[in-house]
Amino acid sequence: MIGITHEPLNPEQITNQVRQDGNGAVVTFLGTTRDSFEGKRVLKLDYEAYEEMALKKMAEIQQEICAEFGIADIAIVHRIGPVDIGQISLVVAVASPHRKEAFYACHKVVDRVKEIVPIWKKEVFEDGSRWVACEDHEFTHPEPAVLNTDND
Amino acid sequence: MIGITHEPLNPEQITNQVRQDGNGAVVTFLGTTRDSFEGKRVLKLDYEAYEEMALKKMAEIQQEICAEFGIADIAIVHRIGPVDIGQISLVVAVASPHRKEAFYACHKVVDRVKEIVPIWKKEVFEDGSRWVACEDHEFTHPEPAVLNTDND
Amino acid sequence: MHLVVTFFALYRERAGLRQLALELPDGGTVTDLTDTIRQRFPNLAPPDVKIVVAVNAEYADPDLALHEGDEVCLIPPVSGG
Amino acid sequence: MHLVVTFFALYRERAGLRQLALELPDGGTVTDLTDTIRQRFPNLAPPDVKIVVAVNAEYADPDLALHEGDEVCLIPPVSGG
Repeated sequence: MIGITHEPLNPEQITNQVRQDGNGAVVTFLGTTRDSFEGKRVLKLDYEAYEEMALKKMAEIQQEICAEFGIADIAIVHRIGPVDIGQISLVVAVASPHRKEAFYACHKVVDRVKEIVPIWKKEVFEDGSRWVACEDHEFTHPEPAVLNTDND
Repeated sequence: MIGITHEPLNPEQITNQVRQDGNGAVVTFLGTTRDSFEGKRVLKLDYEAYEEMALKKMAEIQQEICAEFGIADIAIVHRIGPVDIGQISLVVAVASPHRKEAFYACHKVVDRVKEIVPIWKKEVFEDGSRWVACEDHEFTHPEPAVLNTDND
Repeated sequence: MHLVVTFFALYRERAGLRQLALELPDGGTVTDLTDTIRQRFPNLAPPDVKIVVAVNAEYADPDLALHEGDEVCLIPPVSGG
Repeated sequence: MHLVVTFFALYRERAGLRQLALELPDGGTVTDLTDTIRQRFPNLAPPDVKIVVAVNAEYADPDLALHEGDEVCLIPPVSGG
């Protein structure tokens, strides 16, 4: 199961998609909006996706993980649009017969989502905003004031 | 939050206990009853606990993980009594600012629960049952027919 | 001293009882207790398997001295999760 | 050839637009495209940062040849999760 949605995510419903009688372990990851970044108060995150390609990459990640760990019961659902503090932006659920594989596979799925899926998040502060770059801090210098928040 | 209960577990409610606005990552583990063991059909698991000591050990695990990973948002809840196929016997939820620590800490909590918490599970097959030993297979030879299922 | 020993899970079923009242010489240790238990229940655990004991809800060293009133439990290999 | 290039996120905001119609000589590659884009939007990305391009919803090598009708998108560093 993969998906991109503008609606709030339901982690239990997504987790239940991967539960099977042959599985003894289910690992679920929730990515949630933190209230601060380097001491600055964050008001919300705003996610944008290249949806067609993002869904394609999420399906590729499922196949990758299946090839590496032999695990087919994988769900990846990303929320886009504004996500308030404490709310969930990403749910990854992985189930397998034993726990070790489920932990490793779930962790790897999350890492890969952050590496290759074309989704972007903007941190919105009280006095501005910045587009986050995937952990490499390539673009973590403060952005100039946003000129065009929406050009569609 | 730690607990032992005879009732069905509610993973979402337990997970919500550890969610905080300062956390960006939540990892939840569900241990569920598998339908087979080495090719044999399992009908259910039956869990027994030394409750007073089990709760004490679960609290110690929380402290251990807090010392190692600096993570305080940890929930461990174990169900005891009969647990049918596909149902949940253990929920561990861990939340932290970043995902790596949450994954490692959750995995470690589950490992430690299986190592030191005095809880035992019996696999019930169509033609008998056996007490499972923690992954060391010390007692995995078939048990003699159970003479006394309950002596209380 | 007078002790009440509690058996769980596999040990409960193998011994055929849940609790046992036991007399042990004063100054007796955990090892003295498990020796007594093994004599009484030779099939409780194979000779090469250590019988783990909890005293007052804590794992106990084999040379720990026991006292009247201690809460003593026999702990088979655990398998929660 | 005639191409429509889509800008996302950081690049959309820096360029001040979401889509751009562009003429590229036939046989042009992804690198030809990003060179053209950099000339037109010098502040889109620092010179040492490679501009990643997706062609038909797949990450494209810099020397991939483009064709009329390709769906071309500029992909800033991703940050989902």
